[in-house]
Amino acid sequence: MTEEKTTEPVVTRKDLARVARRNIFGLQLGWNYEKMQGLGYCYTVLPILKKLYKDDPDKMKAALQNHLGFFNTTPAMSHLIVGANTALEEKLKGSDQDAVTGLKTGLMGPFAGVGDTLFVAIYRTLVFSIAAYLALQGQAVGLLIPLIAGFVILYIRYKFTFIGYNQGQRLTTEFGGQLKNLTEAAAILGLTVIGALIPAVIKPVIPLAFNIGKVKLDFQTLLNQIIPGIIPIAIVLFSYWLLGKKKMTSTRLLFILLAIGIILGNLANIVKLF
Amino acid sequence: MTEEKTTEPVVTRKDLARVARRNIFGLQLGWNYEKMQGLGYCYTVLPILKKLYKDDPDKMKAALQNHLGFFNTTPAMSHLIVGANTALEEKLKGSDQDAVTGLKTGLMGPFAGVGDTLFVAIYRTLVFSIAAYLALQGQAVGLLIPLIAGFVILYIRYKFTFIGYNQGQRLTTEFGGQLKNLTEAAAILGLTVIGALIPAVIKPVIPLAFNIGKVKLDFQTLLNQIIPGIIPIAIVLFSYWLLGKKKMTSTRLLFILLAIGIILGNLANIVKLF
Amino acid sequence: MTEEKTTEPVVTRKDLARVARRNIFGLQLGWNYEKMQGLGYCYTVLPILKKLYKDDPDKMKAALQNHLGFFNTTPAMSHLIVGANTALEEKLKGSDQDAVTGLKTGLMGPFAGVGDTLFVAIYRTLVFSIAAYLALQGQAVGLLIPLIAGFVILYIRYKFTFIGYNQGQRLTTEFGGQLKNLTEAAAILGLTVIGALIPAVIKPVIPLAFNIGKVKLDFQTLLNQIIPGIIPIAIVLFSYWLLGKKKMTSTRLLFILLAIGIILGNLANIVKLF
Amino acid sequence: MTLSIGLIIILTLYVGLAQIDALSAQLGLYSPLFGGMITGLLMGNITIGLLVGGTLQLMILGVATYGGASVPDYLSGSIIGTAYAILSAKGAQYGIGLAVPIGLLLTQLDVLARMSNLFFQHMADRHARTGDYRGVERANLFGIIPWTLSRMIPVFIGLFFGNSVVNLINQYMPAWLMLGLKTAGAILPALGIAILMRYLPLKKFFAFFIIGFVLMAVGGTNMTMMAVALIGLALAAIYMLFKNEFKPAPAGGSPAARTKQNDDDEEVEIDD
Amino acid sequence: MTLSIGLIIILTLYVGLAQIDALSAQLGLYSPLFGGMITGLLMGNITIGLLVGGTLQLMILGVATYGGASVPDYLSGSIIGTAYAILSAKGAQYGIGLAVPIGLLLTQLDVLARMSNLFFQHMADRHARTGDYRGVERANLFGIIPWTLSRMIPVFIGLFFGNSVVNLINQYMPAWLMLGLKTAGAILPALGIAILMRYLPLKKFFAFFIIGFVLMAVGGTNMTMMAVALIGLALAAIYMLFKNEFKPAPAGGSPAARTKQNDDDEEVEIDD
Amino acid sequence: MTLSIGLIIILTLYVGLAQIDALSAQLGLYSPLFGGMITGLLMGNITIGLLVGGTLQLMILGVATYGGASVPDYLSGSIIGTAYAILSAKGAQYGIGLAVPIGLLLTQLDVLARMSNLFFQHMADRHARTGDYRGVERANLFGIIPWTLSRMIPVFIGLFFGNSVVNLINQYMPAWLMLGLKTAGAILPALGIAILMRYLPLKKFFAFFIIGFVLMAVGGTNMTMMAVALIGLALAAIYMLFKNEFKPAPAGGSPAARTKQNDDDEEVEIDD
Ligand SMILES: OC[C@H]1O[C@H](O)[C@@H](O)[C@@H](O)[C@@H]1O
Ligand SMILES: OC[C@H]1O[C@H](O)[C@@H](O)[C@@H](O)[C@@H]1O
Ligand SMILES: OC[C@H]1O[C@H](O)[C@@H](O)[C@@H](O)[C@@H]1O
Repeated sequence: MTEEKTTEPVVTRKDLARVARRNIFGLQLGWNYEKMQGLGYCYTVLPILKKLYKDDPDKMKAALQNHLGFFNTTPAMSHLIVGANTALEEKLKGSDQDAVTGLKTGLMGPFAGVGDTLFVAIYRTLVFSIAAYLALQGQAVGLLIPLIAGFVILYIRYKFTFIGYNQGQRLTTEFGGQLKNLTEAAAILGLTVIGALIPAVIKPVIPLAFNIGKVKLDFQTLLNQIIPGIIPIAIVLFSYWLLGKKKMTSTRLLFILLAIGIILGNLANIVKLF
Repeated sequence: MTEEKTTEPVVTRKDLARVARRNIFGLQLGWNYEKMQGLGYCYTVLPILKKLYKDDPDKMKAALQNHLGFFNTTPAMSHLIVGANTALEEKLKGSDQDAVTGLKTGLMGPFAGVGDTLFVAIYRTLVFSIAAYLALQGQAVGLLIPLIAGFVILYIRYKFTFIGYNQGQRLTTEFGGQLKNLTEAAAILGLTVIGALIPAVIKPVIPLAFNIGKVKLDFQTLLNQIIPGIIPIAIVLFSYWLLGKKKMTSTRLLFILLAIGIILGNLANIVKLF
Repeated sequence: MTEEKTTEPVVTRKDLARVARRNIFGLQLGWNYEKMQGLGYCYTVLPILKKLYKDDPDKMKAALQNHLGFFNTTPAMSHLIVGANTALEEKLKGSDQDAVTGLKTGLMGPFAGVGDTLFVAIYRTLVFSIAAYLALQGQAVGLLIPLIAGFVILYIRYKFTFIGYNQGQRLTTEFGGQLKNLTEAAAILGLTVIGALIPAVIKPVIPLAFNIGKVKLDFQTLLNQIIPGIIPIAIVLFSYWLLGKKKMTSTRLLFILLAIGIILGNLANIVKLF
Repeated sequence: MTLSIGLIIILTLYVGLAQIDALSAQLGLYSPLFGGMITGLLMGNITIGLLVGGTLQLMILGVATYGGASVPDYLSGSIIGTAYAILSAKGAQYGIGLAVPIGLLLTQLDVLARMSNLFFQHMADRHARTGDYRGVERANLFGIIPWTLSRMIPVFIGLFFGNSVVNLINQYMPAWLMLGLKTAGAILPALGIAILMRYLPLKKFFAFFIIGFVLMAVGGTNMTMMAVALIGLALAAIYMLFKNEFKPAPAGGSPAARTKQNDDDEEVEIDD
Repeated sequence: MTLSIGLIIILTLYVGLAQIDALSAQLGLYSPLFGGMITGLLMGNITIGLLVGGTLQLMILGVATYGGASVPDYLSGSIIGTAYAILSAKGAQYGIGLAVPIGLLLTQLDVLARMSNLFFQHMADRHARTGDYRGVERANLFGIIPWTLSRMIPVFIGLFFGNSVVNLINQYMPAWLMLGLKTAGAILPALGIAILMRYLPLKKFFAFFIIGFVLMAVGGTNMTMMAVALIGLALAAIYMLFKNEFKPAPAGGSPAARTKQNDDDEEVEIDD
Repeated sequence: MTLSIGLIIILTLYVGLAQIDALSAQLGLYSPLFGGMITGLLMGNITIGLLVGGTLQLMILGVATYGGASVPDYLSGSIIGTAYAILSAKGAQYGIGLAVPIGLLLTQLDVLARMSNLFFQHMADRHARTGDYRGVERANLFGIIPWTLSRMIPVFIGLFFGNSVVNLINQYMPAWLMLGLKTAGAILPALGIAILMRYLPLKKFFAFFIIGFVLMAVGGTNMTMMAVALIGLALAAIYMLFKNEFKPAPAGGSPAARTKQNDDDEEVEIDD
């Protein structure tokens, strides 16, 4: 299918579909600290290996060992690599396992960068923040958002296997550029939503009021006259700033926020102490 | 007046003003399926023809027949063509009727494209949508908007005759570019207004509510929590999508919308049937 | 400190700090119609002159007379010039007073343009309009805005002395470009705030209502249905337009606005007269 | 309430004048909005006229006589519909419900007028051959007759038989249809809007469409169309500002090519 | 209220399934949001489930298993926390307060599962050397066991001893802590949001973050997240429109270089 | 209420200090806003002080001493105006109405101060010729005297005769003028805003002006100036982002030329 191939293809649409399904289901089942997704990767491409090397035990052994090697990338992006790998494997027929390894290890790094940003960070922000926002308003219907989006992603993953197979080694250039653009646009959308999420879901009630003469000044109401949501954004920006500090971990930040919450919640009583 | 002219002009400001008035009033009176605005066009330029060919019956006959030929463009844009035509006619003095016809038929097509977008689609969106919106709120004062804008357009049409006369055949390049820019900016404005119009004027009341336990859930209120105006935009996008289908006409869509309206309006009763 | 210098510097950090303080405090104390900030400028750089020419009465006299000459620029920007001047003076040691004058008079003009826009027009808009807006709502806390911003500006002015000293004569090119960019961004921010200020602080109550049949139509309510704030923006645009007229001064405009206010305020009574 | 013969004649004359406006100065008399308003005004209930006219106006927002196409005659529809609504005292929705089929029916008379004018075109052709320019002039002016009659006759008839028609309808129209027409009237503006969206470069500029929608949808009670229009103006100005500031100098002919592409995108044919 | 053994088993099975979802199809069953909702649904109080799940979801918004990192197990946390909240009848804040330490504790079991799988990797390596591809296949599927058990065991135990734990806590938790946890629950979503901001190109695109914040903060009762998301979509589209229209043709390799620079800006390491 | 002599002296000292602030650190003491607030605070009615000072501040928003121009002395105006408003118990509008003519009148004293300093400039010139740098130093510091006296004297007099002046006015000011001044006070900020618009690049960036206006006009009760300022900040950042991303490399000297053009557009001379 790619211009690099000379003989007629042995890998069928059905084979690719099968690989795509295995990729979705099996890539991470055997995840471990040594080879990470290596075991799952070998599992994923097994149908191709069987087809190509069924009658050649030596090549089969070599291929198995090769594909059990270290592999790690964003699952959604792995389909592109598996597809490209299949096309190359079909062309080389085991003659050059180093080329195959080169393809895999060359792509997995950059694809993890783009993929984790787009398919993990931004994607989850968009679907789960809106769903969680609706949940906090008591509406379960929002859970349909990640569910439907999840099926869309599954479809994209499925397609990615074929795109990888057809594009072969040109993946990084053309397709990569498109993904970069998409990531940028998605980041804009994601940041807009994140900004909105802050006043929408962070809603502390701070029980603090001053009596000046006969007028009762509620601290929070006063601050909101500058801009509503000023307390939530202050807490977030403070957290963001803390995370930039050395030695700050998300777990430590969690305890800091717990402490702040306990203090704010008891502020009225604390003030009375003085 | 244009650099192409050699002898002193015979066409005066007064002549051009007269042509402009005839253009406004008469261009479409004789509209017919054969020559469309052909009859009106001839009527429009008659004062010029009289002035140039009064003493030359042959040229007059030829010019009359020529200008009775097929013509069709956006009325507002026709002024530019009439103006350019006048300048050319004055220069050629009937020596080359083909050049005149070429000018007319060459410009009318592209000018209809730009003109129908700018002076019909966008212009009417802007003035009539805001006026209709105010009307639906019971305010007649909005009708002043198309009225005032109408006079502005009349003034522009009047000026166009002179611009056409002065620019001559350079019309398409320079002036066309400016109009493209204006059309683009106006399209942005128009689309913003159109988007706003949807929740502003499409306001169905859908009498549908569920009783879950003791809580009464109003269907429309529920949907509006996702985003207000979700029903209007859904109806519009559905209509837009239908219009993209083959065999769909605006009249058919009208009946579909009538049917949807009747169903939605009786929804409470329909649901009870089950 | 700049690459142009050959011998070790005599001007210390402490000297520069002292000059910066004098610049802030003394630049405009002796402001007069003849030399404007000339007297203050001489006062500002005196510590440097003392250090350089203490033992050379002739150079001291020449330097004093030179620095008493005409000078005028935005005070905040003057620090850059004083800094650059110091570096040059230190290098030339009084050998070329014309070069020093050239530096001063060459920079003061363009720096006044940028500086008056950025540090006067835009800066005051931002801090004082928000503070005044809060004041009109009865909140004194807004006064902290100009106060805090004022200290920030003081810090910037202080830094400018050092930047001027280090950049020397390259000031106009590189640094100027950055300031232009900042001015443009600040102008966008300023204009957004100015636009918002209009409906926020101009709040005339126009006591005019018509009785049509049984319906009472309040003039202002009616206009606000077109867009709220239509009266304030009309008054501002009218004032803006007037200011563009020849012979219109801000004092004249003041009286016109007073007259309009008196008329609007008595409108109900005026209408009854007819 | 009944319609006096004087009022019928005035409205008939108005529709003739409005049709001439549609062909010439296009000041707006020809719009359903004016038709409804003027009928309402003359019959003493301007509000109903505004509601009927406004809704019909929105239905026809994207519909125009591009290339000489015939479109539903909602001008006549708005006049007759408003009149019926007031006569029957059944409210604006009722009038809209009637104006729509009337407008559709009258599409045919527009076609007839455009065909009748062929006669005058041929008359002019004959005069041209003899050089009789005055004859050509006259032929064009004669075109007024088919144009105006095609509107004046149906409006006259519609108003003249108004009471009887209204009585007939009131007797036979079922309740569910009335109820349904009410909601239908509320969603019919979608028609004009959707058609218009086909004619505007929606694919390229959909972002602005979304902004307009969201502003109005969530804008609350203070938001008005004029406010959104001003925002739209500002966005258009920013677009032009950026175009002037940032646009790289175009290589020969490329901008034309780019535009062509967009046009292709949007040129969807709609049969009216 | 007490938890029936049947319900405990169903929820235990669910968390196993959800863990497989997390590794494979990622449809969302693995999210605290679903965990809370399903537990709430099965225990007859879906609202509390949504509140517990929603808050935990927001806390973990920016946290992900990048590079195979272990993160707090707020899925198990949300199940147990929701169950405790309903059992104790003390409201969602109570459940959140308990879910957080539970989730943190269970981080360790995730590490254990990832380590256990080393065993199967080595098993597969052995099979590969003999060319036994079926063995390799089996080894990968065995990975399911550590993964699911690492979630099912703690959830089973947590639910089984639920009542006793809840009673214990109720006896000893002071009032000020309850009050404090309530406010803490309301600000904890800041955690997930702040982490996420570290992973997104905030420095380059902070303008859009501000716009989103202001729109929601001053938007009034009509403003919704979907409305802001649509505005965000429009802004992204405008950015792409301008990029297509105005971007000068890049010199060879420069866009990559530019991107690299941005990445550097944002790549702040956070230890979870 | 009457003004104690102590209070008069404190306010007189304040205005002197404020004038030095105007010339040197410019922390804001010199602004009518501070003038009104401090007077109000000392006289026990801070609200009236804020209203008088805030309105005068807005009137002078676009007015500045560009090039050494003399502008109305609304600082002294705000002090005296606030004092009169409180003394007369007639409200802030009353104070504004009086502050305006006072401020205008005092413009002349600013001119006087700037002229008086000529004396010290010449004194410095003499010292320079003899190389007496200490003399030059002293001459500059002497400048403080005309500057402060030009404010302190009128404020002292204005406050000292406060009661009599107020009584006089109350006797002779007609009702319609009071009513009119109230509305006038509400529209006077237009003055400062309009002047400022002349100094900012409105023609190039009018789109942002419109956006600010519409946001505040339709924004409802939640909208604040800070919110609009944040939106303005975001828009400025987007402009800079696009400028960095999309701006074609400028040919030599062209950006300067472009800027010059804009400057020309906006440089409208206004005589104050
Ligand atoms: O489409 C071009 C042109 O065609 C016809 O002549 C008329 O319907 C005009 O309104 C239209 O502008
Ligand atoms: O970071 C790349 C990749 O690493 C691991 O394999 C998993 O945690 C994935 O979720 C992640 O996408
Ligand atoms: O215009 C330059 C400059 O002129 C004078 O020196 C003063 O009024 C300053 O405030 C101003 O910045």
